[in-house]
Amino acid sequence: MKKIEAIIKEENLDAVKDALEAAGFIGMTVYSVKGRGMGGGITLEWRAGTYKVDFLHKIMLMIVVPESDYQKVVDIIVEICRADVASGAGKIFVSTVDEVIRIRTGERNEAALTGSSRA
Amino acid sequence: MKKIEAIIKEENLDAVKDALEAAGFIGMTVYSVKGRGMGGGITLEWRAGTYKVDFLHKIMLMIVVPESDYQKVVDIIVEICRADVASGAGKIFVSTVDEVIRIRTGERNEAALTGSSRA
Amino acid sequence: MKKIEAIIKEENLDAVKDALEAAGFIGMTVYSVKGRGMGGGITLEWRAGTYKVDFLHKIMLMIVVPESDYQKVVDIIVEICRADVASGAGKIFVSTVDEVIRIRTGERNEAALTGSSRA
Amino acid sequence: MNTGDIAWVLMSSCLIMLMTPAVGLFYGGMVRRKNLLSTIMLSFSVLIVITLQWVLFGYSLSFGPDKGHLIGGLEWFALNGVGEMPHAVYAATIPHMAFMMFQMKFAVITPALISGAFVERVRFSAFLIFMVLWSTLVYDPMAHWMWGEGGWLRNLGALDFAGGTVIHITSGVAALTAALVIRKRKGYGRINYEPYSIVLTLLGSILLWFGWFGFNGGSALAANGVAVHAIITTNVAAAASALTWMIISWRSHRPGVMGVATGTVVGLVAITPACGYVGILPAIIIGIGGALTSYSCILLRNKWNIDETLDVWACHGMAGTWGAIATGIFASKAINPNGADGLMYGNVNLFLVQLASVVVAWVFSAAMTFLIAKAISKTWGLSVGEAEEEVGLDISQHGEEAYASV
Amino acid sequence: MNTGDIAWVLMSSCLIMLMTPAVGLFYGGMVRRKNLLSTIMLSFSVLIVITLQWVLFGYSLSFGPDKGHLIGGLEWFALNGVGEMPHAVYAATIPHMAFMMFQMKFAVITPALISGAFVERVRFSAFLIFMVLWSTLVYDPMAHWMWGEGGWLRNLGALDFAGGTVIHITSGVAALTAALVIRKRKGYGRINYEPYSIVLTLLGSILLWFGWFGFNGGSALAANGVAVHAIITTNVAAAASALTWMIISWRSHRPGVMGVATGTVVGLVAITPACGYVGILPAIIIGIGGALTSYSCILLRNKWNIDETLDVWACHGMAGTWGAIATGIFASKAINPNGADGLMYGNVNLFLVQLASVVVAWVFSAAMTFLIAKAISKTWGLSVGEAEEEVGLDISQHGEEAYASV
Amino acid sequence: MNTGDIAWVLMSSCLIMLMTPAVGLFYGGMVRRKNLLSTIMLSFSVLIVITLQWVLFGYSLSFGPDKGHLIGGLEWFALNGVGEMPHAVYAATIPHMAFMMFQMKFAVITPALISGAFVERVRFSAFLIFMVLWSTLVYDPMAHWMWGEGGWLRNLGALDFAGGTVIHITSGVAALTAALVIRKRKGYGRINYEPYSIVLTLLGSILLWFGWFGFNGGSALAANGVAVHAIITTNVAAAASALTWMIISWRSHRPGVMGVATGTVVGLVAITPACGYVGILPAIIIGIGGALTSYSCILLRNKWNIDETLDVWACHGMAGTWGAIATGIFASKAINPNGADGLMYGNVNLFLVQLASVVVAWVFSAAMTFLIAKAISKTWGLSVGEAEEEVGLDISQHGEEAYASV
Ligand SMILES: Nc1ncnc2c1ncn2[C@@H]1O[C@H](COP(=O)(O)OP(=O)(O)O)[C@@H](O)[C@H]1O
Ligand SMILES: Nc1ncnc2c1ncn2[C@@H]1O[C@H](COP(=O)(O)OP(=O)(O)O)[C@@H](O)[C@H]1O
Ligand SMILES: Nc1ncnc2c1ncn2[C@@H]1O[C@H](COP(=O)(O)OP(=O)(O)O)[C@@H](O)[C@H]1O
Repeated sequence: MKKIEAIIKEENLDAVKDALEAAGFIGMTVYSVKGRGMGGGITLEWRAGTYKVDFLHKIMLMIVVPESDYQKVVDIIVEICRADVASGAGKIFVSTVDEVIRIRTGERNEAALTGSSRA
Repeated sequence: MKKIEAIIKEENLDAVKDALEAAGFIGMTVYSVKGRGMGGGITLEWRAGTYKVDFLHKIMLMIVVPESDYQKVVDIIVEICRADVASGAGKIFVSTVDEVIRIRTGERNEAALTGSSRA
Repeated sequence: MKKIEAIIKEENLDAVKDALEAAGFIGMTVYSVKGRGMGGGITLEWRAGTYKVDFLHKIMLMIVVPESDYQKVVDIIVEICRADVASGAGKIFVSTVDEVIRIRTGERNEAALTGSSRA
Repeated sequence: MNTGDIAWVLMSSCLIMLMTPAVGLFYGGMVRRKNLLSTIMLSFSVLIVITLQWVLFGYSLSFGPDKGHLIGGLEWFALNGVGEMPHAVYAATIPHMAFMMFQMKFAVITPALISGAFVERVRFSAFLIFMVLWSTLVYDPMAHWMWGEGGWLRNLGALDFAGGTVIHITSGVAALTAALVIRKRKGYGRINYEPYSIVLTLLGSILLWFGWFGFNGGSALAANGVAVHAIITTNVAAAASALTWMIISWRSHRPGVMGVATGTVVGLVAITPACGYVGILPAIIIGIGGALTSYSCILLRNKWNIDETLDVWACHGMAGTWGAIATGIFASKAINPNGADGLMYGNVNLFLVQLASVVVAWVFSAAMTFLIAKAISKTWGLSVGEAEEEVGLDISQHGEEAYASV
Repeated sequence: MNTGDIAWVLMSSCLIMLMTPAVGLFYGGMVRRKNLLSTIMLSFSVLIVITLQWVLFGYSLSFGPDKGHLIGGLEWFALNGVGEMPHAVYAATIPHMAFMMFQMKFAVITPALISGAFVERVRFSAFLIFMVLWSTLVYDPMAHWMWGEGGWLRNLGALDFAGGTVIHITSGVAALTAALVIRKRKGYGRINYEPYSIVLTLLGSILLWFGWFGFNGGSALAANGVAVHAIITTNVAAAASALTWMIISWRSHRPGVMGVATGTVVGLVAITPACGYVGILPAIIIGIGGALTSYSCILLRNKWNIDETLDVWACHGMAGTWGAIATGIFASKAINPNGADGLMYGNVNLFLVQLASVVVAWVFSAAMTFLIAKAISKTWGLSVGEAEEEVGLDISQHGEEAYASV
Repeated sequence: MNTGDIAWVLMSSCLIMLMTPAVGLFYGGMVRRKNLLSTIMLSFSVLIVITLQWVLFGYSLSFGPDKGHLIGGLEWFALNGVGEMPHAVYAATIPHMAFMMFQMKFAVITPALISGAFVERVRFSAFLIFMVLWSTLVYDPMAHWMWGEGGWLRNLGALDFAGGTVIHITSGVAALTAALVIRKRKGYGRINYEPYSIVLTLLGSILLWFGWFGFNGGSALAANGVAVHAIITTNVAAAASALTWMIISWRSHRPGVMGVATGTVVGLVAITPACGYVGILPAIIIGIGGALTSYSCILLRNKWNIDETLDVWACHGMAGTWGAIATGIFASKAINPNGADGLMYGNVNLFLVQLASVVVAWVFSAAMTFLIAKAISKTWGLSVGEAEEEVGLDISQHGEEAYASV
């Protein structure tokens, strides 16, 4: 199975989520991160001086899918977020997951990633 | 070495932590995430309209252990969190870590995961 | 490519960031985590009783680099954070990334990690 | 009428108004994030609902023309007959309406205090029903007995300057009783329910302290020496109690902020019945005694294993009980000629009357609260389901989250 | 002069001062985190800038010696001639300066209300320019017409106890107008802009409620029965409106905290013009009507697809309109002999005058706001660029972030 | 006695009470999250401890029967002899107790201000010792000299309407001195200590502005024209200073919210000694001057490389110094007949006396603070260990965290 970590803009989360849902990818995990790409930083103000903060808020969307599906997921994310031509559109990292366990049922791997046992 | 990423309910963190500690797994990292499994979403209210928020707060517990131990850790987590038969019990992802470095000592890999050099 | 996950002290983030920047590693992602190493916990107070909280705030710095660079990045981080001899200096986990996609351009892998296409 | 008195009573009413949402903030910081809004909302909704109950019939029941020393009549329904002219007995120098307004804020805060026993698993609708019944069936009669013209405790000579008995004992005892009826939170005794935001609790306690000056100082119903005195004893008792709590917690561990915030509120509670009747040193003693009492009672409640979640009983019921009794000990006519002398000044009578009023408040509140809570529990249902509890009341009861954050 | 009256008016001024930053908190909780500071800052900067505008010339334009029933003269520039002696017409028992101070806080809060239409994409500098022009060209004349000695609406006999027309209608209509000039937020209609902190909004609404007692009660300009009455009707209308909003939202979904906070503010707005003139039951009706009006208008505004971001028009403009009209219906000389009888008491005249004053406020505010906003938009630019919007106004306009957190 | 005056002084006392925790919030937002609670707690604990010190002996030392123009006697220990009857010299129309209460809040806030120099590494217990000694050995004498009957600065004719010298200069100078004694924070000069919550700081500054009306307006000790005037100049100076700060920071970068919040407080400080004596335009000048002074002094302090962490010296000490001198320039008997004419009105004497009182406050506070801080540092220890600093004071000193969040 593959783990896809997509670092995207907050504004795009809803659209990405909906698109993934439409394609049948329901399970996912998100969290707030800060980051920067190849761009520079921003200088912020502190009373009479200044300081530099160069990270912007982003959303990390982490989704684990069967190997066969991962390209589809990547494509969906790229498709949606690319609309936004400005900088900071985001990055995706794909890595390998050895094992997945659904805690509730103890199912493993691909079975743990599908909704089948739920009914 | 294996990296175990367990996404569990906030309520279960203490119990999982204690159980892991009892089994000798002290080092770990946690952070707050939001996520959903195969379930649907929840509709929330905004003044006179409504909007949909479908993620619930979860805890990501990340722990890196020697390959030999990982099954034990997975079992402990499943054991504790499974008690809770309702939905959203959580998921565990296991992947491979190539290298571990303890910054303080510069120790690498399994040595970096044990407490030995501390004394 | 390699993903480096360094769990470091908040105080050291700025220095690490600057050192990485100086060495040409601009893109990175950070987020707030809590964790503990091999040390024990801290007992906190709740009105007339007490409770135990044993995690301290740390920063997770995640940076993906071409395989050839990862040792350099690890060295820089260790170098900076090691100055601080007290406990809790941090840990680094290195794992393999199969694929990197820059959303804006669709570039893949090493090309997605360099700034070249930006100009 | 006296414009200075009116200005002060109006201002005091404003200050007390702030206290009810402040209770919400104080409590809100103590629960888990997923119940933060719902906890504040319990207090906020009391402010909304009991305001209406009070102007419609609550005031009339409490202060209206006496029926058999037990209850006021409904003659003043919808404030009919309550106007600009002062009511000679209640407050001779301000409009009757101003007295009504001032008392409204007392009626409002009392059920808000009780909400601390319900948090993290109460059905919002059930709490709304509870508060209306409780306010009508417990608070209004109790207020009449103690403060209404013709009320039997008032006639007995019981002293309660600003509501130690009527407000804090009744609400604290009600909280304990309610906690025995509503089910415990899931995982009680096993899970650590970490308070989400001590900063919010602290902010609440700051606003409570601020508002309490209106609560106690305004109870003089005039801008006079008694009002000044009441504010000073209030301030002193709060400080003494907070310091005591700090020291106790330091001895066992470290001087926690949550503890100091709690100690402050406990000191304010303890001095409430006494503030206009006792001197400075007694005020310090009352503060210290309040902290010792409530601290021990929290430990006790923990031992009893009762999920009276935010310790309303220990902090309000027991500190209020101590304050009411202490009034019987330390009250002095030298401080307030309209008061009475206490045990320390050789008057056993007041002490006994105070004890009696305490017992009455305990028994009446416990019995009535039990009936009301039980009735709701059996019919409408008091608590949410386990799934709703787990998702949190903010989402399940209000469809919202306190902070939007992925 | 009367010290009680002075004490009350001073205190009321303090309370109202708190309201302007409270608007900032109320609004601040409704936007996304990246715009939180900038939203609060809009209100806070009004407090700073209009304070100076007012003492320099705003007060003189509004309340100075009348010129043709349309505007005050500049005779009182820099408060020249405004001193300790009371102004016999405006407030006979307190220093003229106290009246000036009280009115200052009204002038300050009005542009702060409008800021809700601009949030999340306005240039900070453009808003500063806007507020100075708007306050000078819209608020000051309008205040003169309604409240200034010689003002033509005042002469007509229009009633506006505490600013329903002058403050809430003008600001609400201005907000709608401004929203038609400034560009929408990026992604409007597509993106869900989740409010970042309902707790902050709730805190804002709590402080608003608190401050509104000074707003409405202080408008009696004396510590008398009218002040008492105004505070009570204020409280009752707020409660009735909040409860109504709770019920409406319950029917369609769940009783949200954001809704109740909004309902509270709407009730306070609706009763503002009426509070010193109407009885308790009318106050309840006004509160209920306010909630129904604003709720429907939010739906309407949504349907119109206008990005009037925080619904100032629906919550202030429309509730204020309802309140002004309701004053023409429910006002009663039995409540306040200095007022007038309304439709319910057989007086059609007041009703028509109220309608007229509403129309005047609508037309005048809409026309002038359009001109001002358009002029700024064409010259200086009203909104930030898209990149700046995306990074957020906190960083792009103020170089800061609300919370430091990696 | 005058009920209006009592109402106003009581209300002012309530407002000032709020200021001390507001200082905590203001400072709390400026530190890192791990020290947030501990920073608020420093202020909160002053409110607790100095309340008790004051009623026990602080008031007596400050205002009790004069001993050689230097200190009050202990005749009023535990407020013995301080009662309802007015004190003819201090405040003839309100109970003596009301005056005591009002002054208590001044005594309380002063050490809270100093805490800004200590944050992020002070031992909580050491700060408790410091504040008691400092209040007793620095504040109480200084208050006696300036305000006590028989005090030598008072006899000289020095003017300090609401504590510019007694409160702000002494605390600011003490902060700078203390910072020279306590060790720097770990990494000072190398690490960016990002303020955790500008929202909290802003909330603090809002409550400070609100409370300052009581601080300055209440110092008239009556509900009269001087009180009104003082509030207006206070408001105007705050606005002028905040606007100035905004412009300065805009020129160098962007108009930051932290800067505007700071500018507001600085303006309030600068006008404090002058508010009841100067006109509107001078108030604007004082506000502007305060901002320029403090801004430059922050830069200076940075250059000196002193870890006076939250710039108490620049913002209170230096703005207070400017205000005290400006009083000597702009004071006018036309504004307040009980005051004096300043330099601008041809009176060199007042100006010199003001300078003298400033020098006295500087020297006395610096010397005494150095002794006290050094003594604690050598015996008990002023700062925590490095490990405790790193974990943060919230956990290490109070065993808690501001926000529970994994
Ligand atoms: N090499 C990297 N390692 C880790 N995270 C990265 C890296 N490069 C970018 N990111 C993350 O991706 C986010 C979006 O990057 P983006 O600005 O779109 O990249 P680029 O400018 O290279 O196109 C950044 O905010 C950061 O969080
Ligand atoms: N495919 C997935 N990829 C990433 N995270 C997932 C995935 N499926 C589930 N999760 C995470 O695990 C959490 C718990 O999932 P859960 O609801 O227990 O799964 P299920 O309903 O499939 O049993 C979710 O809240 C989400 O954060
Ligand atoms: N085995 C582990 N798995 C996951 N995270 C770990 C592990 N060990 C340490 N960490 C993370 O690294 C952080 C720093 O660890 P540190 O205290 O420096 O380790 P040590 O005490 O072993 O030297 C911890 O706070 C925790 O977040």
